[in-house]
Amino acid sequence: MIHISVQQSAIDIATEMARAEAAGAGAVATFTGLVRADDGVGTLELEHYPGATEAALLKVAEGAVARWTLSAAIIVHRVGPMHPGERIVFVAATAAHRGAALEACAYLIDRLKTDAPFWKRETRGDASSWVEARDNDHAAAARWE
Amino acid sequence: MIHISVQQSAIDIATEMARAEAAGAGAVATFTGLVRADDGVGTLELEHYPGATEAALLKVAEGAVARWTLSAAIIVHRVGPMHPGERIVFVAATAAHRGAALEACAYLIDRLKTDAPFWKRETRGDASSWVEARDNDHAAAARWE
Amino acid sequence: MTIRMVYFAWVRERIGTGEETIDPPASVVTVADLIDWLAKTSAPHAEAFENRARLRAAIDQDFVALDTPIGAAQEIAIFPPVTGG
Amino acid sequence: MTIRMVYFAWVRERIGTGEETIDPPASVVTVADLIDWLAKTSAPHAEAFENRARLRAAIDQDFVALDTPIGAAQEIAIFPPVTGG
Repeated sequence: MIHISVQQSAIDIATEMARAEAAGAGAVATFTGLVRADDGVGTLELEHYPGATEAALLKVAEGAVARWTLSAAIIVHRVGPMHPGERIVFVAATAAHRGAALEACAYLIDRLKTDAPFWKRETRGDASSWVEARDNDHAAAARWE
Repeated sequence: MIHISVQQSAIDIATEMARAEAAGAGAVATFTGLVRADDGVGTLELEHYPGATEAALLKVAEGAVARWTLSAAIIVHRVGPMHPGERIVFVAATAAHRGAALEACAYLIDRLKTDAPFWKRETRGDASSWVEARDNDHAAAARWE
Repeated sequence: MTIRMVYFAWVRERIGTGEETIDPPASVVTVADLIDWLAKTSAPHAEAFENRARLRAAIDQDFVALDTPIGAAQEIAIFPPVTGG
Repeated sequence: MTIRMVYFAWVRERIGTGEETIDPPASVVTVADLIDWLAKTSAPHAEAFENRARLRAAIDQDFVALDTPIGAAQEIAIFPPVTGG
């Protein structure tokens, strides 16, 4: 089961975990990215490329399903304005055993970081700036090639 | 922040995620182990060694905190009888960036599997048997040494 | 041949629009050629495209390298390196 | 010197109790010695301890190898390999 969502609304963990667990397998690994509450950001805005985003996330999830035996691969990404402490992204991988779930979860978030067309803009006080891409995101994604 | 719980009651994901997210950092990785619904088990019973269990889990969490810069390390393990689909264990690691969170999460569950005194008994129909330890659990734990 | 151009993040902000329809000459073969040609059409385009190393592209919603031929593309996107997740 | 023995899982079931107090002779130095001595005390103990390779131990709630001296242990646990998580 692959589930992809690009949404304006808040990410509900209980709903997404229920989806990941519904497959009946024994192991669920998840990663949640949050707007950091510790670095002075007041608002984080996520822009994306409608249509291309969903296609890119589906490709990332399909890549995980092709590599590991998974009963679920889930990617939920929020877009629009959000605030410190709120969830930006949630990914989950469900498998029979933990090795596949943990590795597939890392794959989903690593590939998403480089392969999906999202852009973050941070506002601190009156100043607003686009977040720069991190070189080590590419290193993290490259280890799966 | 380290949080350890050995409990008879069901593991509530929303409560545990709120605890993991409260630290204000940007990345939360979790692993959830479930009673598999797909292999004919009717009841799974978890026995443990009271006192020693909590100490062992604390040592596992402290090991993670010593290796990675974490704002939270959480281990919640259920004991007593449970049924297919229910959560046996939940671990979470919160960090500023995803690499540390993902690695620490894997560490927590790998070490827990070999270092904490829990024993599983499965009941299928009328037959009940103790689950045998898996050799590859030791291989998974050993990679952190 | 008309192409729908779409822009995101600071590329969109510098150009001043999220999309436009263009009709490049036949001499424009690759995405990089297209960027060079667009940069000559206005000061905002020139500013948005001043550092090619910071630009990424997609043809018909597939990520491509800048030296990729545009072929019969209907939609080409130009944007900064992605920063989601 | 009396020691509180605690047993778990199938070790507990085979012995028929989760705990007992024992007073081993001075010749018992290591956990393995203790297991050998206990195995001679009853048929259930002998059955529980028949395969040493499947036994694990803790002294005063710390996991130890079977060749560890029991020293001044107050509580010794014998159990199968753990299967939590």
